Amino acid sequence: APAGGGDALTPVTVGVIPIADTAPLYLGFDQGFFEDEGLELTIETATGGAAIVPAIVNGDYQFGFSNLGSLMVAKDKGLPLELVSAAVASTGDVTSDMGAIVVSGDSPIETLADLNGKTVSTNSLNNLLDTVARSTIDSAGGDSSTVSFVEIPFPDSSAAVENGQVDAAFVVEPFVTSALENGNRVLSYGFAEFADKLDIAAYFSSAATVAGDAELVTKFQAAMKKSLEYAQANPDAVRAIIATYTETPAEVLAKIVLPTYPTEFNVDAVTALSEAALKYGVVENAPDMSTFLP
Amino acid sequence: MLSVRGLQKIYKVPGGDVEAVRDLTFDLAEGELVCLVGPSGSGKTTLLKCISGLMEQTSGTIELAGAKVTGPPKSMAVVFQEYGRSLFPWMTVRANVELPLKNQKVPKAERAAFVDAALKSVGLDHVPKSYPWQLSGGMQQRVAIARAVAYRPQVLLMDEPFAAVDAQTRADLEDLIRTIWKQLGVTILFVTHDIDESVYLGERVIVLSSSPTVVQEDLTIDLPAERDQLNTRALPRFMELRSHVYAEIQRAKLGPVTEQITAQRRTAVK
Amino acid sequence: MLSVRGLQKIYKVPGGDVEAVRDLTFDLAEGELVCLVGPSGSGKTTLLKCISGLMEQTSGTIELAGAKVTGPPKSMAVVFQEYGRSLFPWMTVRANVELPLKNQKVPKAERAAFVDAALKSVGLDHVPKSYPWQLSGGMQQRVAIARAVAYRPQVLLMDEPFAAVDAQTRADLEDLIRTIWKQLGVTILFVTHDIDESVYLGERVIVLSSSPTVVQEDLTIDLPAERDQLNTRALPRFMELRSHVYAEIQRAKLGPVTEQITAQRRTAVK
Amino acid sequence: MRKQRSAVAGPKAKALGLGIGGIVLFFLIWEAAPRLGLVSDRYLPPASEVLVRLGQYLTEAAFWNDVADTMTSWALGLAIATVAAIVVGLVIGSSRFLRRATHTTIEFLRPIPSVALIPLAVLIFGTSIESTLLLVVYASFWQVLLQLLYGIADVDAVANDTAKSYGLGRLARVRYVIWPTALPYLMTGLRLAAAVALILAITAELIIGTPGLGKQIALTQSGGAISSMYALVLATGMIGVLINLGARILEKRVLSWHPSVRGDVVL
Amino acid sequence: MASFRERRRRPVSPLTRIAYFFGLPILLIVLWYALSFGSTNFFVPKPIELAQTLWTTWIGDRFFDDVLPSLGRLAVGLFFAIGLGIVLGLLIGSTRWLRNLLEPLLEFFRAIPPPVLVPLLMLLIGVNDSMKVAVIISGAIWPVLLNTVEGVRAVDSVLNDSCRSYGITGFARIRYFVLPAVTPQIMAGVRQSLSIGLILMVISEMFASSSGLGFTIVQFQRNFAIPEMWSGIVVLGLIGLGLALIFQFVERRVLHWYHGLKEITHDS
Ligand SMILES: Nc1ncnc2c1ncn2[C@@H]1O[C@H](COP(=O)(O)OP(=O)(O)OP(=O)(O)O)[C@@H](O)[C@H]1O
Ligand SMILES: Nc1ncnc2c1ncn2[C@@H]1O[C@H](COP(=O)(O)OP(=O)(O)OP(=O)(O)O)[C@@H](O)[C@H]1O
Ligand SMILES: [Mg+2]
Ligand SMILES: [Mg+2]
Repeated sequence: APAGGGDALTPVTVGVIPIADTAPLYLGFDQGFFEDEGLELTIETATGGAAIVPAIVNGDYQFGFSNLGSLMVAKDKGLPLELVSAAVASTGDVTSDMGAIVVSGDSPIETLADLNGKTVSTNSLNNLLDTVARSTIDSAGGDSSTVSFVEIPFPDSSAAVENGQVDAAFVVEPFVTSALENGNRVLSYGFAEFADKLDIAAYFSSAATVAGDAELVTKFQAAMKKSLEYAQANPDAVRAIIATYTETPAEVLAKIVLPTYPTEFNVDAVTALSEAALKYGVVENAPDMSTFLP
Repeated sequence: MLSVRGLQKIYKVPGGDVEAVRDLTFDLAEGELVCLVGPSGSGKTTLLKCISGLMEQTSGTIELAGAKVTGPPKSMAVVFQEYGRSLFPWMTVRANVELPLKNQKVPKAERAAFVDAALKSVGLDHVPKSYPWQLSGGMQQRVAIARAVAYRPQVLLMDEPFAAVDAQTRADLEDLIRTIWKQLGVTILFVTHDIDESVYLGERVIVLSSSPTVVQEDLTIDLPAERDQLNTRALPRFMELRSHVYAEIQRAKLGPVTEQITAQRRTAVK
Repeated sequence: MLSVRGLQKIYKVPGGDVEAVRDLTFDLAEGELVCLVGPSGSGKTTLLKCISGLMEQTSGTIELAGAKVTGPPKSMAVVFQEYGRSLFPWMTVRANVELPLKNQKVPKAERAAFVDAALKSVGLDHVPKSYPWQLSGGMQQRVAIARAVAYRPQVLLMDEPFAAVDAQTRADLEDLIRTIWKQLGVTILFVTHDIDESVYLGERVIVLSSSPTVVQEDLTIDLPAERDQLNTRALPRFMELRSHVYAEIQRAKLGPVTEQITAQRRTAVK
Repeated sequence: MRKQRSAVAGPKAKALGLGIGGIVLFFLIWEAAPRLGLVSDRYLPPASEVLVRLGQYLTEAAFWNDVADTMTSWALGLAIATVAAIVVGLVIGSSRFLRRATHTTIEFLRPIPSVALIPLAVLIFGTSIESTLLLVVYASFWQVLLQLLYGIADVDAVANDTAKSYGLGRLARVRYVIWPTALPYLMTGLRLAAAVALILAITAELIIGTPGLGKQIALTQSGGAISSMYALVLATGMIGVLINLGARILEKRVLSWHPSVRGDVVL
Repeated sequence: MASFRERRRRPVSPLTRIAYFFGLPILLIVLWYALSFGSTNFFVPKPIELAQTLWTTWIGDRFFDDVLPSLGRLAVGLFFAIGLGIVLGLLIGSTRWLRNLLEPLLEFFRAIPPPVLVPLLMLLIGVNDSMKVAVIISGAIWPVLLNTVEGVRAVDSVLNDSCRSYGITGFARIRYFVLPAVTPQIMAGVRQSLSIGLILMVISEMFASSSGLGFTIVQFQRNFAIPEMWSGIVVLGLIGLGLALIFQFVERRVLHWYHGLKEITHDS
C-alpha cells in the first residue's frame, strides 16, 4: 500500500480510555499522522480493560490502551497479547507528577512510613498503583503488609479522604489537582518516587495481529511515534485536545500536570515494576523483558 | 331503628350512568324482622350496601338509631350474597367465624363458646379446621351465616343467605334466624327470592319494583308469632299472603313506571 | 348417553382424606332431563366436576356416549355453582357468552344470532356491553346460563343455576330449560335445592344421601310432558311427588349408614 | 375514604399536584443538604446548580443524541426481553413438566449479574449495540418471566374449569383466560423490567463505552465534572419517571376491568 | 390430555424429584461441553476446568473470608429490603394521597443505575458495610414494593366489604386481611428480590472494598483469571439456587391456602 496514499486507507480501530494519557492518539489523528501511514483510524472508548481486552482478542479492535500492571497480569495469565508501543510515563519529578498519594490537609500522616496500619485507596487492586504504592512504602521504611488497600474509583477518592473513610488515596490527574485545590496534601508522588519516568501504560495488540499483519503493526507504531513526539513537544495542544474528549472543567485542565509521552519504554523502570509485581504477588512469574516489550 | 329516606343510587359507569335505585323510603322499628323481595337486579344488594355504610348513596339519607350512617356501624353484621368471596381463604372456618369477635376483643373463652354455638347451629361443627375452599357452596354460605350469628349484632343484614343450601337445611336455618331474632331482639333485614320464605320469616315484607327501584309494596305479615315449618305454611292466611307477594313480584317485573304513584303506600292485604 | 359406575371421590387434604362421594351408579339416557337433589355438601358439585372431566375420580368409571371420560368433552356445557367466578371479568357480558362459540369457529353472523337469542331468553338483552362485575348476582348467574344455552351442547350440566334469581325469573327460566330440552333434544343433568323445581323440571329425580354419598333414591317423575307453572304445580300427583322427595331429603340428612342397603334401588312412588 | 370519593376538584389534577409536590419536596431537601453543610457541595452540589446544568444540557443537540442512543438500546432491549419472556413464560407456565424441569436452571441463571457478562458480550458481539442489548435483555428478561409465571399461577380455578368445559383448548385458554389473569402481574413485571433495562443500558454504555447517556456519565465522572454528572443522573431519573407514566397509561387501557384500575376498593 | 393430568396429585417419588432437579442442568452442561470441546478461546471456560477451579478456588479460606461476609450482608440487605418493601407497599398501596405524592419520586430513584448511586451512598453513608447493605436495599426493595402496592390496590372488594362491615379496621385489617390477601404477590416480589439482591451484593463490592464474593469476582475478571471468574459466577448461581430452595420452602408454608384455592400442585 502506498504510504500516505489517500485512495486505500487501512481501517484500524483503537480502544482507549478517554483520559489525559491517551491524548497523543487523538492528537495524531488530528494531525493526520495515521492517515499519512495509510491508516484510517477509529477511536473507541471504554472505562477499562473489561471491554477493551475481549474486543482485541476477538479482532473487533486492532489495538488497545491499557496500564502496564494489567498487561503484565494478562501476559502472566497467558492471554495472547503483545505490546506494540509506549504510551505514557510519569514525569519522574518527585515534586510534581501526574499521580500522587494524597492525604487530607489536617492529616497527621507525614511520611509514607506513617501509613503503616492505615487504609489507602487505589482505583484497582493487585495492579499497577498498589504495586507502586507498596513498593514506595517499603522503600521509605514502612511495612506495606500492614497497610490495607481498598478500591475506590478516582473520582470518589478525595471525598473518601476528606470524610476520613480512608487515610490516603493514590490518585492521578485531574484528581491530583482538584485534591490539592480542596486543601488536601500530597504525601508522595508515588510514580516518580518509584522510578524515573515509569511507563504507566502501553498500546497493545493481539498476538494474532502482531504475527499475521506485521505491516499494520509497523504502520501503527510509526504513526504512534510521531504522535507521541508531537504530544511531548506541544503541551498546549495536548491540553486543548483533552478538552475535546473529556468533561474535565477548563479551569482544572489548565492546571493539571501532564505526563511524559515517551516513544520508548524505560526498560529499567519496567523491570523494577515487574520485580515488584512478582514480589507483591500480582503476577506469578516475572515477565521476560526481552519478549514483553516490543 | 333504621330509617331510609328518599334513597337514590346511581352507578357511574363509563358510557352512561346506571340508576340502580331511584327513590326508596321505609323504616324498620327496633327488633323488627323484615324481608325484602324484588326482581333480580332491582337494587336489593345496592340498598344493603348503602345501609351498611359500605357505599355512599347518591342522594337521600339513612339513619340508624337516630344517627346518620356515614360508615359501617359497629353493631351491624352483613351476610353477603357473594358468600364465596366473603370468606378469607387463608383462614380456617373457625378462624373466619372468630375473627370479628377477636377484633372486638371478646375474651377467649366466651369467644370460643360463641363460635362453637354458631357453627353447631348451622350444622358445621365437624369442619372447623377446614379452609373455605375445601367446602361445598352451601357449606361456605353457612360459614358466612355462622360468622354473622356469632357476632351478635344489633342489626343483621342478610343478602339471600340461604340460596345455596338444601331445602331441609334451609328450613332449619329459617327457624334458627327466627329463634335468634326472638332471643336477642336483633333487628333483621332479610333479602330473599323465595316468596314462601319471605312470608314465613318476616313480620313485614317489602316488595321492590324492578330497577330504577322504588318501594312497590310494604306488606305486614299478620301470622302468629310462633311459627313452625309444617303448620304455619299450611295456614290459609299464609297461602293468601304468598299469593299476594307473588302477584306483586310479577307486577314489579313489568316495570316501575306505571306503579310509581301507588308505590309507596303501605298496604295490608284484607 | 351418560353412565356413572361405582364412582368414588376422595379429596386428599393435609390432615386426613375426605371421602366426598362413596359409590355412585346411575345412567342417563340420551335426551333425558334428570334432576339431582341432595343435602348441602353431599357431593353434587364433585359429581358434576367428575362427569365433565374436570377432576379425576378416585375410582369408578364415567362413560359418555360409550367413551370413557378422561377430559372435558367437546359437546358438553357446564353452569357452575360459583357463577361469579365462572364469568371472565375482563370480558363484557356479550363477549363472555360469545367466547365458546368463537372458539368453536361458529360463523360470525350465526354466532351473533345465537348470543342475542340466549341473552334475550334470560332477560339480559339490555346489558350486553356491561362487565360481569357491574351486574347483580342474579344477572351474573343468568349470563352464565345464557352462555351455556348459546353453546347448544349435547349434554348440559347445571349446578344450582337459579339460586340467585327471583321467583318470577326462576319460573321463566325453568320453562326456558324445558323448551330448550324439548327443542334440541339435549341431555340435561340439573342440580337444585328446590324440591318443587326438581319435580317440575325433571323426568327423573335422583336423591343423593349426605356425604359419603350414595344414590339414595332414583325417582321417575310421571307428570305429563307438557308442563306449565300454574297447572302442573297444582296437580295432586305433583304434590305427592314433592312430598316424597322432601321426605327422602330429610332421610338423607340423617346419614347414609343405615340406608346403604336400600340406597341404589330404583323406585317409583306408587 | 368517603371524602376522597366525593372529591370534586378533578382527582387527576390533584394526583398530579401531589406528585409534583413530592418532587419539589425532594429538591428542597437536596438543595438544603449541601447548603447547610450536611455534605460538601463539592461532592453533592445543590439542586439548583444541577438543575441549571441540566437546563444547559437540554439545549444541546449532543445531549439529545445521547438520550436517543440510550433510549434506542432501552426500547429494543426491553421489547426483546418482554416478548421472549412472554413466549417462554406462557410455554413454561402452562406445562407442569416444563415448570418443574426448568426450575433449577432458571433459579441458577437469574442471580448472574449482567455486569459480569460484559467480557463475554464483547467477545461475542464486539462493542456494537448488540453487546448492550445482550446485557439489557439478560437483566430484564427474568423480571418479566418471573412475574408472568406467578400471574399464570393466579388463574382462578373456576374460570379455568369453565373454559375447559366449554372445550377451549390450551391455546384458547392461554388467549382468553391465562393471559388476562396474568396481565396485571405482567404489567408489574414490565414496570420492573423497564427500570432495569434503563439501568443496564446506561451501565453498559458506561463500561463498554458505546455512545449514550452512560458514556457521558462516565466521562463526567472521570473528568471530575460533578454538577454535569448529577445533571445527567437527574436526566436518567426523569426518564424513569416518564417511562412509569407511560406504563401507567398503558395499564389504564389494558387493565380497565381490573379491580386495581376500576377501583371498587377505594383506598 | 395433558391439562387433565395436571390435576392429578400423585405423590412425587424422590427419584423423579432428583431427575427434575438435575435433568436440564446436566443436559445443558453436556451441550456446553460439546460446544466448547474444540474451542481454545481464552474467555470461554470448559466444564471440567471450571469444576476443578470451582473446587480449588472456593473451598477453604476464601469461603470464610469472602463468601460468608458477603452472605451476611446479603441477608441483612434482603431482610430490610423485604421488610421495608412490604411496610411501605402497604402504606403506599392503601393511601391514595401518599401514592400520588411518592410515586414519581420512587420511579425517579428506581431508574438510577447502582454504579452511579454507589458513589453518592459512599458520600452519605461512608465506606463500610452499611453502604453495601444500602446498595442491596436500594435495588432489591423495588419488586417487593411494587408488587405489594399493586396487590393492595387489587384486593377483593367483597372481602374488603366484609372487613369493613365487621368493623375490622386499622391494624387488624392489615394483619388479618390486607397482608394475607397480598401475600401471593409479595412472594412474587420477594422471589425477584432474592436474585436482584445477589446481583447488587456483587455491585456493592465492586467499590470501596477489599474482600467479599463480588470483590473477588471482579478481581478475577480484571486480572484475566477467567476460569476463576466463571467459577465465581457459578457460586453466585448456586447461592441463588439455595435461596430459591429456602424461598420455596417458606412459600409453601405461607401460601398453602393459596395453592389449595388455586389448585396449584406442588412440584420439584
Ligand atoms: N358496580 C356496578 N356498576 C354498575 N352498575 C351496577 C354495579 N353494581 C350493580 N349495578 C347495577 O345496579 C342494579 C342493581 O344491582 P343489585 O346488585 O343491587 O341488584 P339485586 O337486587 O341485588 O339483584 P339480585 O337479586 O340479582 O342480586 C343492576 O342493574 C346492576 O346492573
Ligand atoms: N377441594 C376440596 N378439598 C377438600 N374437600 C372438599 C373439596 N371440595 C369439596 N370438598 C368436600 O366434599 C364434599 C362435597 O362437596 P360438594 O361441593 O361436592 O358438595 P355439594 O353437594 O355440591 O354441596 P352444595 O349443595 O352445598 O353445593 C364436602 O364435604 C366438601 O367439604
Ligand atoms: Mg343482589
Ligand atoms: Mg355444590
